[in-house]
Amino acid sequence: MTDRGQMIYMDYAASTPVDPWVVEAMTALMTADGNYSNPSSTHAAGRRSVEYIAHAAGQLASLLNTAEDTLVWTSGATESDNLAILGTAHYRRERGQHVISMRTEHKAVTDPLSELERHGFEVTWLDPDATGLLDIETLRAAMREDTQLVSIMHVNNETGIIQDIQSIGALCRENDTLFHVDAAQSCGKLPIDLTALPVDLMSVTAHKMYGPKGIGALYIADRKGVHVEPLLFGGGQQRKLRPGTLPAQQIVGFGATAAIAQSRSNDDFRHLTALRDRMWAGIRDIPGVTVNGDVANGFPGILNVSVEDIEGESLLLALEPLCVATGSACSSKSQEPSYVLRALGRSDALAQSAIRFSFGRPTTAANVDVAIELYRNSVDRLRRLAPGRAA
Amino acid sequence: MTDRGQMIYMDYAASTPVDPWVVEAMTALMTADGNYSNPSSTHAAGRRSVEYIAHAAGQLASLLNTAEDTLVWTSGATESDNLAILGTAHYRRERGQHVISMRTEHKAVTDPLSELERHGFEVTWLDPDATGLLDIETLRAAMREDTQLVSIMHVNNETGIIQDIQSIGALCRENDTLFHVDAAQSCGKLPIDLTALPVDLMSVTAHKMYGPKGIGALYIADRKGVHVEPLLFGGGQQRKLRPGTLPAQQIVGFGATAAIAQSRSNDDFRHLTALRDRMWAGIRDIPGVTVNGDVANGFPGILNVSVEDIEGESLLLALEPLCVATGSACSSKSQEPSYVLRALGRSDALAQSAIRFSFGRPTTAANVDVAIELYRNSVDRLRRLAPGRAA
Amino acid sequence: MSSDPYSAEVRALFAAAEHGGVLDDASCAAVEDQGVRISLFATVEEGIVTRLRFQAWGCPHVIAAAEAFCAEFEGCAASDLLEFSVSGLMQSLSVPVEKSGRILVLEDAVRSLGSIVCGASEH
Amino acid sequence: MSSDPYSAEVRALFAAAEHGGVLDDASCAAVEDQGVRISLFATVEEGIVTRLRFQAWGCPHVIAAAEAFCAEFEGCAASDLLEFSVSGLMQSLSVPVEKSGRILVLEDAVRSLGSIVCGASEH
Ligand SMILES: Cc1ncc(COP(=O)(O)O)c(C=O)c1O
Ligand SMILES: Cc1ncc(COP(=O)(O)O)c(C=O)c1O
Repeated sequence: MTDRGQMIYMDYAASTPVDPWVVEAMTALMTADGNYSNPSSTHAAGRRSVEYIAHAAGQLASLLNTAEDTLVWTSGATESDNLAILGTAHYRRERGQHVISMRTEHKAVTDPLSELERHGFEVTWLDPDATGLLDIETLRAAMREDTQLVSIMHVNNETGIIQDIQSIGALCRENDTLFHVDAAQSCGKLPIDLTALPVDLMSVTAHKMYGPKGIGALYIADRKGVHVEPLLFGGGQQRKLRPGTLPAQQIVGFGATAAIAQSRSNDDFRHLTALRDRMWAGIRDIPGVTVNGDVANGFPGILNVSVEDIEGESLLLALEPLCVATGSACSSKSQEPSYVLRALGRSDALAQSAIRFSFGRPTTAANVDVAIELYRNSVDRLRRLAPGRAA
Repeated sequence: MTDRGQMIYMDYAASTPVDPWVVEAMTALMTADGNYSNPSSTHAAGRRSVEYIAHAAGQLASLLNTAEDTLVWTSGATESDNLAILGTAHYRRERGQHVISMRTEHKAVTDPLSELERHGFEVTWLDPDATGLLDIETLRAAMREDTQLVSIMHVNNETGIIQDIQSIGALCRENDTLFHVDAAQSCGKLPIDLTALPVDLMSVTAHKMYGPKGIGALYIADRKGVHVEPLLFGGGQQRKLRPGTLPAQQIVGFGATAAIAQSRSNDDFRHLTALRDRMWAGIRDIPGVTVNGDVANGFPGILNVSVEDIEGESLLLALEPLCVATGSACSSKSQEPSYVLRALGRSDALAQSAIRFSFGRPTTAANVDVAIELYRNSVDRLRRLAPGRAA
Repeated sequence: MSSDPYSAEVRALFAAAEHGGVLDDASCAAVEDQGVRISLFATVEEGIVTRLRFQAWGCPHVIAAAEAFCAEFEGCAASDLLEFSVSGLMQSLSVPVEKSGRILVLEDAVRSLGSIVCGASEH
Repeated sequence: MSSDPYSAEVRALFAAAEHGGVLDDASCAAVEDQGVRISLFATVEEGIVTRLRFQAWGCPHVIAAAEAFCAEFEGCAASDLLEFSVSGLMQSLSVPVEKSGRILVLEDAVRSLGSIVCGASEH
């Protein structure tokens, strides 16, 4: 079980391996004959680091179809979400202290919003429909004069549901409300055109798209009224929005990751769709099995299924050597059923039986077949082991 | 000039190359057959990441002689400084709103302190003596009932001066004042024993000690009253002090960096001392040359020299292909003379002629000899090019 | 320091669960509490528990504990069931404290089984 | 996009500075302003500037601009010095705006040199 040789990794929504080309690009920036210089230095070595970083910014900007100077490097989507939410809220305090979000957002969004609540802001937490989707009319009804910010994620990390950020953004523009999108799960996987989209702030992170952990970015639209106050203060890097020595190897890694994603995302999407469809076809006839999300319209990298009358933790152990998640990776250390699935209206019992299979570039059809067999056998075995309800 | 082949890098105080062993350890955590899993995941792959991170924490803890759970991973010393200063100040607001620091601190300390000033805190900015050293009596005189925090760096990044953190800390303890130390320049280079030192908070970063950029740590003493409020909110990682997916490869890199430093720091120190002494012996007879700092008692990795009647920017260009710094890397993009050297009492003219030579493991005596020759020739040439004062 | 929430013993007991199942013509005790459901089946001959089986719905520690109990108590005196305590299992299986409530459901089930089989043999 | 603050031309002019130095028995104009010091030396024969030399204390752009001026104006009419403007050099050397004040010191020095040599030849 603990022999890694046997592991089948199906938790790409939690994190991904780093593409070998990306590792190579990063290594070149670290070693003694590389460009390890501090990009804040004015000498030739420092300037070379600056050029590498500018190149990487161009790669990420190209993936998102935006200008390089709309991007601020951060340590990941968690920091980007915090900078977007706390940074805007304080900057726009005069505009109003009402913020709208959803109950199904990632903790990296809900926790800074709760922090705002502790500081006198009011947050309206919208519920999704049973598939996880936000009804635009629900949002319209919640909009107020003093709504300064709406934060809705693109692809949900537990269910894969894709929100209609185009329509949500359009509604925000009508109301002079800023729109923040956590795109940690969609960046590099779904087309994102920031020149066309009515989005003001977008959080992205490299480690969900075959890049390194610990590097992310925040897109800040070059539009009147869009600005964030920094959370960190220091050497003045990145126009004072986010100081600290720029981690050149991480940034160059993210840039290379973006370039690869741009050329591969269509193929990836087809690959993931085939895997997800194969998996679902292989288990959908199990009595009591249901999808959390929407197989037809969700992001195909994620398939989240619950099954009646099965204890989730035992299911997870029975599935080894399959590496999958219950709920989100971030909350899976607690025994509580996922708050995201509860918001979809799942009972505690169904929610806690949920398993998130998430697929990636390295996943094969053979891996999926093993997963199908393991899932069927495990459900079967645990059901046989369980006493009847009326026992 | 721009051909890297010829460059001689003498800016190790700005950043260092990454040790090849460290790069190897990091690579192993990124690729598909490595341990790229999200350490928040409960499955076998995630648990393995957790173990790697725990091992790295042990390595850094051992270098600093502290317990692993006193360390919080951050994105670098800038974030550590901010977390220490903003995090404590708000937590201890009731204790008093007076903070003491020095004019010679890094921007990563002075900028968050200025932010505190904007929020009603009072900061006393102490001046050093002419070598950069803090007189303990100056500190004693500034201490007040309501002084809740003192922040003084260990080794100054521009001059290499070493503050007596043992005595400063002892004075802070007498006054029930927390003591934060920015040890970005000393960690892994000078002995630091956190079990013995009266230090409550210490910032460290990997990229000044042959580790990767973008990873640091904050030491938070396990002592009553020592606590920081988080700056970021999210998935609950690191006991909620600093959330976000732990960047396993960066942390493992920092751990390996610490282990290597532990075994090498004595040799490094001897090596740096020989280089610094050689350099100083080679230029000290130039008329009008002075040291900023203290050759006898400073950290030998840094030699900062000013020279009369020389324009600093032209000197820097004349020194190419030598990569050295004027002032600190972080402020060197501005044309202003270093505020650190001004605080030492240097005139604007002397301060702006300052060149910081900083040496590292890869620096050779031959490199130093080239630097000596370049420096002598450049000063000579620029002096010949300059009109007489009374022209 | 291992971050694995399951000891090797728990993993082995959970994976095999050789005593999982039902016994016909046997005494049976069933308890449901703390979100855990346990049924125990026992055959007793001359005051000796000859066979034990369990059914369980719960986390791996619950299933492992039920299995461990069955393996250990086959062949013991029926009256021993009345004295059964989970504290030994809690230790040997390294059950985390927050799960102790669930494991106590096994204790209830075993004692209830004990009363049934001892009561039955008294007749 | 290059982050190098110096163009190749500035680097070359600064490195060579072939016209750095003094001329004996020549006209000389010296200006000190904006933290910059420039001295210019010229010999003029029949209204033509035959030789130019400079001394300068300042940033690389100042030194490069002084060198470029000398190289360009050797052989020109002395009266041209009176019309000298740095705007061409500002462009060709890509001088950053924040440094324009310093480069204007060169303009002052050249014009002052012009008045001296033209005044001298008028006698
Ligand atoms: C939707 C979403 N937002 C934010 C995050 C946090 O990203 P990071 O680990 O880069 O901080 C994650 C993943 O953990 C995520 O899935
Ligand atoms: C003394 C000191 N503190 C803080 C920092 C900032 O460190 P980092 O680049 O890891 O944010 C540096 C270096 O840039 C430094 O020298």
